[in-house]
Amino acid sequence: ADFKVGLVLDRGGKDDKSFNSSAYEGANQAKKKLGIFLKYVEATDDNAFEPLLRAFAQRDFDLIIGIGFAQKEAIKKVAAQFPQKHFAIIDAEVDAPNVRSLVFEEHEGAYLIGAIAAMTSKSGKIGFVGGMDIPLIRRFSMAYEAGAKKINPQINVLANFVGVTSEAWNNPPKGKELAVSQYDAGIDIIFAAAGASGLGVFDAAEEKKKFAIGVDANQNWTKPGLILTSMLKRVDEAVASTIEESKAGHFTGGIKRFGLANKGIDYSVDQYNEKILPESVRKRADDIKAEIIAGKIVVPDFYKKK
Amino acid sequence: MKRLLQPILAVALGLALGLAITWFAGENPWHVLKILGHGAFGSGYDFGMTLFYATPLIFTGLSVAIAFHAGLFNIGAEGQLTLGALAAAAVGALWPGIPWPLGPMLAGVTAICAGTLWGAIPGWLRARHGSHEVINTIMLNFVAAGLASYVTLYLLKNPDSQNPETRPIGTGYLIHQFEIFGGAPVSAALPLAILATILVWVLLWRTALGFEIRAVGQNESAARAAGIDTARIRIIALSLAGGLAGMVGIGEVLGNAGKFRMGFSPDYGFLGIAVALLGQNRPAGIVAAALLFGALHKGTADLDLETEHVTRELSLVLQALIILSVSAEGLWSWMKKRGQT
Amino acid sequence: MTTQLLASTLRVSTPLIFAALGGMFSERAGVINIALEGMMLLGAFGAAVGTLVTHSPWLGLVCGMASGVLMAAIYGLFVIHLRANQIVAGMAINMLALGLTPFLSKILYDVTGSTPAIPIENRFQSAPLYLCWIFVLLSWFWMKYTPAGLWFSFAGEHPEALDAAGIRVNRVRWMAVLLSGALAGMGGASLSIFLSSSFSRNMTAGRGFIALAALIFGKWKPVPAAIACLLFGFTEALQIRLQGVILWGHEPIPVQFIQILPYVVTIFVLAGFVGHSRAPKALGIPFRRR
Amino acid sequence: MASATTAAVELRELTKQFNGCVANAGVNLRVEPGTIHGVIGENGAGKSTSMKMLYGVYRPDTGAIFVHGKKCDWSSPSAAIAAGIGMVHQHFMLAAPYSTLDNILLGAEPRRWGRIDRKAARTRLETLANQYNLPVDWDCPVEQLPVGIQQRIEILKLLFRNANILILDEPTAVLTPQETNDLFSNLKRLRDEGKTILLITHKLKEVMSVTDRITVFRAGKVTGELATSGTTPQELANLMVGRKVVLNIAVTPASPRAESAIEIKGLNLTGTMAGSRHKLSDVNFSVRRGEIVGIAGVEGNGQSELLQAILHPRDSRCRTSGAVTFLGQDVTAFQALKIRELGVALVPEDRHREGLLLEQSVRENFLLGLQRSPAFSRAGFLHSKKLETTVTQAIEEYDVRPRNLAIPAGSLSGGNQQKLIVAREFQRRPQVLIAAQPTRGVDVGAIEFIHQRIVRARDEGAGVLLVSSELEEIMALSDRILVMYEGRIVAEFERGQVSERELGLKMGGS
Ligand SMILES: Nc1ncnc2c1ncn2[C@@H]1O[C@H](COP(=O)(O)OP(=O)(O)OP(=O)(O)O)[C@@H](O)[C@H]1O
Ligand SMILES: Nc1ncnc2c1ncn2[C@@H]1O[C@H](COP(=O)(O)OP(=O)(O)OP(=O)(O)O)[C@@H](O)[C@H]1O
Ligand SMILES: [Mg+2]
Ligand SMILES: [Mg+2]
Repeated sequence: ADFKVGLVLDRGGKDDKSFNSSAYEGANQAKKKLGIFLKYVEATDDNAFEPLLRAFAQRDFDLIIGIGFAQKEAIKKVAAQFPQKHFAIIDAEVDAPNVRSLVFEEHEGAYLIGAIAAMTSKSGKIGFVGGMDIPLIRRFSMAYEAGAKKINPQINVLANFVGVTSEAWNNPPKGKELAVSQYDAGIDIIFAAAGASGLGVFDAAEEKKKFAIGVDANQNWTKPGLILTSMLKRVDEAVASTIEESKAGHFTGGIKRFGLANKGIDYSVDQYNEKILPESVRKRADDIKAEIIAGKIVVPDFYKKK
Repeated sequence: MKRLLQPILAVALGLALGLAITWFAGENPWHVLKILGHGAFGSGYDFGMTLFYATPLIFTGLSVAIAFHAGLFNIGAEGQLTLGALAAAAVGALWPGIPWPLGPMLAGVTAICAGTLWGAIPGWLRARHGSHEVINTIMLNFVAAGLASYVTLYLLKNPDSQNPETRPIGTGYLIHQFEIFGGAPVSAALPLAILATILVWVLLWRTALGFEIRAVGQNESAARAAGIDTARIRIIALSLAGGLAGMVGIGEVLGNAGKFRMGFSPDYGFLGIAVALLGQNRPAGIVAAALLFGALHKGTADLDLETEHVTRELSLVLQALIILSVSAEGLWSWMKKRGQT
Repeated sequence: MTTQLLASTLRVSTPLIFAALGGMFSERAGVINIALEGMMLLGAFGAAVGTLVTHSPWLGLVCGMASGVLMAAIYGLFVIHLRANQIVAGMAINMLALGLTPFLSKILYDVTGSTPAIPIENRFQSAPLYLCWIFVLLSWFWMKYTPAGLWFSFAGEHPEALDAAGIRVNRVRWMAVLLSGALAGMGGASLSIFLSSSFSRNMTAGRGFIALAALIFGKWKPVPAAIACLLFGFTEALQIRLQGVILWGHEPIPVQFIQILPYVVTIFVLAGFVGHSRAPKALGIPFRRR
Repeated sequence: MASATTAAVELRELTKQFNGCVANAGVNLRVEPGTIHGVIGENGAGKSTSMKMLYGVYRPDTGAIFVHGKKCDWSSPSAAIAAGIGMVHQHFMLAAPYSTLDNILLGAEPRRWGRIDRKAARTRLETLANQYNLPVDWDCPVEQLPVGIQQRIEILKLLFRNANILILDEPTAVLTPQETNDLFSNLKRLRDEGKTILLITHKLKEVMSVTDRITVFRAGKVTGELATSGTTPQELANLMVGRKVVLNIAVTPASPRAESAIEIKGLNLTGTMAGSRHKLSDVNFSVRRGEIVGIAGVEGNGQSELLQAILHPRDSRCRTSGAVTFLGQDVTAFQALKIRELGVALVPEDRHREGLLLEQSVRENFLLGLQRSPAFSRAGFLHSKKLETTVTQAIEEYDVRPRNLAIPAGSLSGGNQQKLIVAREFQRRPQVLIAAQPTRGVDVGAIEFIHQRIVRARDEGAGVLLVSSELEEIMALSDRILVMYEGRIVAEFERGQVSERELGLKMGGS
C-alpha cells in the first residue's frame, strides 16, 4: 500500500517555530509531492521516545524519523530491534546500518552570523541570547564569537542564557529582559538561539529599534526591517530528501552532514532584510562562506572541544 | 467499602468527562477508551511502561505524604529527586570500576543521602528559623536544577552527547531489569518502591517515631506538651521525605538511563503531591494512585499516536479532569443527596 | 545602569504582583491557591486572543481577566462546592490550563501552543506597570476598610465566626476566588500583551509559584507581598545583568550560579529577617455547615 | 400559668444526628419572654446542639422552632440574627489576630461610602460599654486579651446587634468569681429591660442564683423543667446524671511525706513566649509527695508561663533563670520528654490545644506522651495489642463514653475528652501530677469523679500541683494554697486557714 512515514517530534512540539516545525514542514512537503502516508506524534517526556518509536515500528511504518538529539539512545535501541525498518535521526549520530543520521554543522553558520553581526555593528558590541544552557547552544555561541572576532578582534561579545531548565525555551518575557539589558549596555545586534524565548528578543529589538538575528527557520518576516538575517538550518530539506530517497529505495544508513557546502546551513536574504543587509556585507559574508567551505577557515567546534 | 468505591466511581466520572471532551473533539469515546486501556495494559511492554512511570510516583507520593503527616508541605520533591539522581550518577561516573553489588549499593545510598540533605535543609530552616517550608522547597527546586545543570555541563559532561547529561556510569552499577516486560525499563527500583511503601507504613503506624510524626502534624502544641521535640521531628520528617524522593534517582540512573539526564523527570515531584493526596496519604492508596497516574501517562501517550484529533494537550486535559473529580470529596455526598430526592 | 535596573525590576515584578494579589484574596479567605499558575496561563492566552480580535490592549486585558475568572470558577466549583482537596485541585487546574491553551490555539489559529504576534501598537507599553500598583493600593484598601475585606479575613481565619455573624462563608470564598482569578488573569495578560508580543506554551514558567512564595513572604498582606515581588523582581533583574560579568580571573561565573542567585537570596532573607509568617488559620479547610 | 402568654422561644421535638450519633432525640423546650432560663445537663447531653439549631448554625433533622409564636425555618444564622437572636458560643467565635472592634462589628458593619465606619461603631460601642460596665480595649488583637475580656466582647456583640433573645453557652466556665458576679448582674439587668436569656452552665450554684426556670437535659432529651425557686442543687444533679451525686466530696487530710516532688527556686522569665503578658519573677515553692498544692489566681497572671517553664526548662522562651527540681533531680538541662519520663503527669489547661489529637482515635490519643514508654513500645516499635487491652480497661475504669476506641477524640463531648486525658495521665501512676484547670467545662458527675481521682493519686504518694481559677475547687482539694498575681507568688495558706472572700481579694492583688 502506501509508503508510511512516522515522525516522532521532540518535546517542543510541532509548532515550536524552530526545528520541529521545520521537520514537520519538510515531511509535509514530501507528503504532498509523493503521496505518502504521514503520521506525527509529540513526545511528552524523554522516556516517551522509545515507546513511540517502537509503536511506529510495530505498526509497520517504513521510515521512522526522530527529531532531536534526545532520541539518540531510543533510536539506537529500537533500530537494533527492527533491522528491516528505516530510521533517521536529526542532530545526533547513531551508528547503525538502518539509521541515517542527519547532522548539521551549526558552528559554521553561527560563525558566519558572527561575522555578519560584527560587520554591521556600529557600537562594537554584539550579543547572544541562548535558551537553555546545553552543549548545542554553546556550539552556537562559541562559533558566533569566533566569527565576530575574525572581523573585529576588539569586538565585545556578550552571551546570556534564559535558564537552566527546559522552561528556558518557553519564556519570551525573560528573553526580552535579557535582550533589553544587552541593548541598554550598548549592544546593537543580538543573535537569538532560544526557541520561543527568542520571540522576546525580537520584541526587545522592536522596542529599542535595534537589530536581532533569527535562527533555524527564516524568521526575517516576524519583524520586517529589524531582523538582520536568520541562520538557516534546513531540517526540512534533510527530512524531505530522506523520505524521498527512502521511498525510491535509495535509503542508505550512515551520517549525512549538512553544512554551508551543501546549503544545509545558510543565512537568509529576502525582501524583509535586503534593505538592512548591505551589499558589501553580503559580499564579504559570501567570501567567508567560500573560505569555510574550502577549509581555509577552521571554525571552532564546541563538540570537539574536550 | 465506601473508601474503596468512592475513588473508583470518581475515576469513572473523570474518565467520562474526559471522554466527553474527546467526543467533542471528534473522536469515538469508546474507541478512545479502548486505546487508553490497551496503551496502559495491552501488552507486557505497555504494562511495563505503566509500571515504569508509576515507580517514581510511588517514591514522590510517599515523600509528600510523610511530610504531610508531620504537618509539612513538601513541594520540593522535584529538587530532591534531581539531586538524588545527580548524586547517584556522579558516584557511578567518578568511580566506574566498582563491581556489581557494591556499586548500586553505594550509588543508592548516595542518592538517598543527597535527597535527605535536600529535604533536611528546609526542615532545619523551618524548625530553627521558622521560615516557611513551602517557599524554601520551591526555591530549592530551582537551586537543584541550577546545580544539576552546572554538574552536567562543567564537571561530568558526557563528551559523546549533545544532551545535557553526565558521563555514563560504570556497568557494575546497573541494577536488574525485568525481562517479562518486553524491554520496558522496569528495574529493581519497582520492588524497592514496594519495600519503601511497606517501610513507610510500618514507620508511620507501627513505630513510636511515626506516631510522633503524626502527632506533630495533627496538633503541634499537644505534641510539645507530651514531651515531643517538635523541631527535631520536623527535621526528621522532611529529611525522610527528601530521602524517599531521592530514591527516584536509583530507578532513573541505575535502572534506566545509566546516567543523569537534565530534565528526565516529567514533573514526578509535582505529580507526587497529587498522588499522595489522592491516595489519602496512606501507603496502599499511594501505590494505587501512582499506578493510576502511570497508566494515564502511558495510555494518553498512545492516544496521540492512534487517533486523529487527540493530541498530548488533550491528554493533559483528560488527566486533569480525572484528578479533579477524584479529589472532589463533596461529589460523593452530592450524588447521594441527588439519589435520595 | 541603576535606572535600567530599576525599570527592569518593575517590569519583571508586574505579573508577579498581580498574581500575588490574586493569591492574597483567595488565601486570606481560606482557599489555598496553587492554581495561580493555571489562572495566569489562561489569562495570558485570553488576553492575547482578546487583543488580536479587538486590537485593543484594554479589551485584551478584560479578556485576560475573564479567562482567569473562568479558571477560578472551575477551581471554586471543585474546592468550595465539592470540597476537593485544594492542593490536588490546584495542581489539576494547572494541568488543565497547560493542556487547554495549546488545544484552543490549535482550534483558533491551527497552531498548537502559541498565538500570532500582536502588533506593537496594540500592546501595552507601560500601563500594567502602574496598574499593578493601583491594584496594590486598592487591595490594601479593600482588606482594611471594606466590609467584604473584613469578611475575607474572617473566612480565612475563623469561618465559624463569620457564619455565626450571619454571613455565608462559602459566598465570601466564591467572591475571593473569582477575584483571585481576575487578578491572576491580569498577571497573565501582562505577560502576553505587555512583556511579550504573543502567547506561547507554558509562558508563565513557574511565576505562579514564585508569586505564591512572595505572598507567604509578605505574610499574606497586599503591600508586603508586593514588596516581596519587587525583591524577586530585583534579584531576577540583577541576575540578568550579572550574566557574563567577569568578577575574577578570566572566565565569567558559570551562568548556573547566577541563575540560582535569586532563590538562594530568598532563602537567606527569609531565614534571617522574616521569621514566622502565620498562615490564615482555616487555610485549606473546606467549610460546611451541618 | 405560662401558657397564657406566647413563649419567646419554643422548641418542639427537635432531633439531630451527626453521622449516626444522636445529639438531640426529641427536645421540647419553652422559654417565657423576659426571663432567664437555665439549661443544664451532663457533657454531651445535647445542650449546645439544640441551641445551635435555634441559632441557625445547625439545621434540625426533624422538629420545629418557634420564636415569639412564629414558626421559623431558617437555614443560617443570618435569619436568626434578623429575628433578634444572639448567641455566645461555648467556644468563642473570635478571630485571634483581629481587633476587638472588628470582631464585634463583623456582619453588622456600619457603612459610609461603602467603607466600614469604624468611628460610628466605636461611639456606639463606647456608650454600650459604659452602660453595662464592660470596658474593653477596642484596638487590641483579641488573642492578646484574657478570656474574661473575650467573653465581654462576645456579649458586646449581642448588645451591638440589639438581640432580644440571648443564648449564652457556658459563659462562666472561664470567668473568675468577680467576673461571674458582674456578668450575672448584667444578665439580670438585661432581663429587667425585657430581654429573654438562655443560660447553659454546669455550675448548679449559678443556676440557682440567677435563673427563673431550669430545663434539664440528659442523653439528647429533656428530663425536667422546673421553677428555680422550687428545686435544690441536689435534685438538679440527680436529674442530670440519673443517679445520686456527691456534690462535695470529703477530702481526708494529707499525710505528706518528706521527699519533695517539685522544687522551684528563683524562677524568672523575661523572655518572649508567644502570647504571654506576664513574666515570672522570683517564683519559689515546693510540693512534697503526698500533698496537693493549689495555685490560685485569676487566669493570665503567669500560671501558664509557670507550667511552660517547669516542663520545658531548656527552652529559652519559657525560662530565663532559676532552678527546677523534680523528685530531687535538677532538670534544668532536661528535654521535656525526659522530665515526663521521671514520672510526671500533666493535665493541660486547654484540652483541645495541648491535650488531644482531635482527629485521631481514642486509642492513639491514649498513646500520646506514652509512645516511648517501655509499656507500649520496644526498640521504637509500638506494641499495639498491649495498648488495645490497656485502653479498653482504662476507658472502662475512667468511664469514658462511648466505649469505642476507634472513634476520633474530637467526637467525644468535652467532659469525656477530659476524662480521656485524666485516664491517660493517671495510668502512668505518676509521682508528680500537674493538673491545670482539670474540671473546666465538665459536668458535675465528671467533676466528682476527677476530684476523687486527684485525691486518690495524692494518697498513693504523688505530689500534686493543682492550678485552678475555680475557687471552690482550690479550697476543696488543696492542702496548701499559693496565690499567684502578676507573675509572683503573693500569698500562701494552709488548708482551712483562709476564707473564700479573703482568697478572692488576694487574687485581685490586694
Ligand atoms: N459537629 C459534631 N460532629 C459530630 N458529633 C457532634 C458534633 N457536635 C456535637 N456532637 C455530638 O453530639 C452530642 C451532643 O453534643 P453537645 O455539644 O450538644 O453536648 P453538650 O450538652 O453541649 O455538652 P457539653 O456540656 O460538653 O458542652 C455529643 O455526643 C457530641 O459528641
Ligand atoms: N519555632 C521556633 N522558633 C524559634 N526558636 C525555636 C522554635 N522552636 C524551637 N526553638 C528553639 O530551639 C530550641 C529547641 O526547641 P525545643 O522546644 O525543642 O526545646 P528543647 O531544647 O527540646 O527543650 P524542651 O523540649 O525540653 O522544651 C529552643 O532553644 C528554642 O528556643
Ligand atoms: Mg524539645
Ligand atoms: Mg456544649
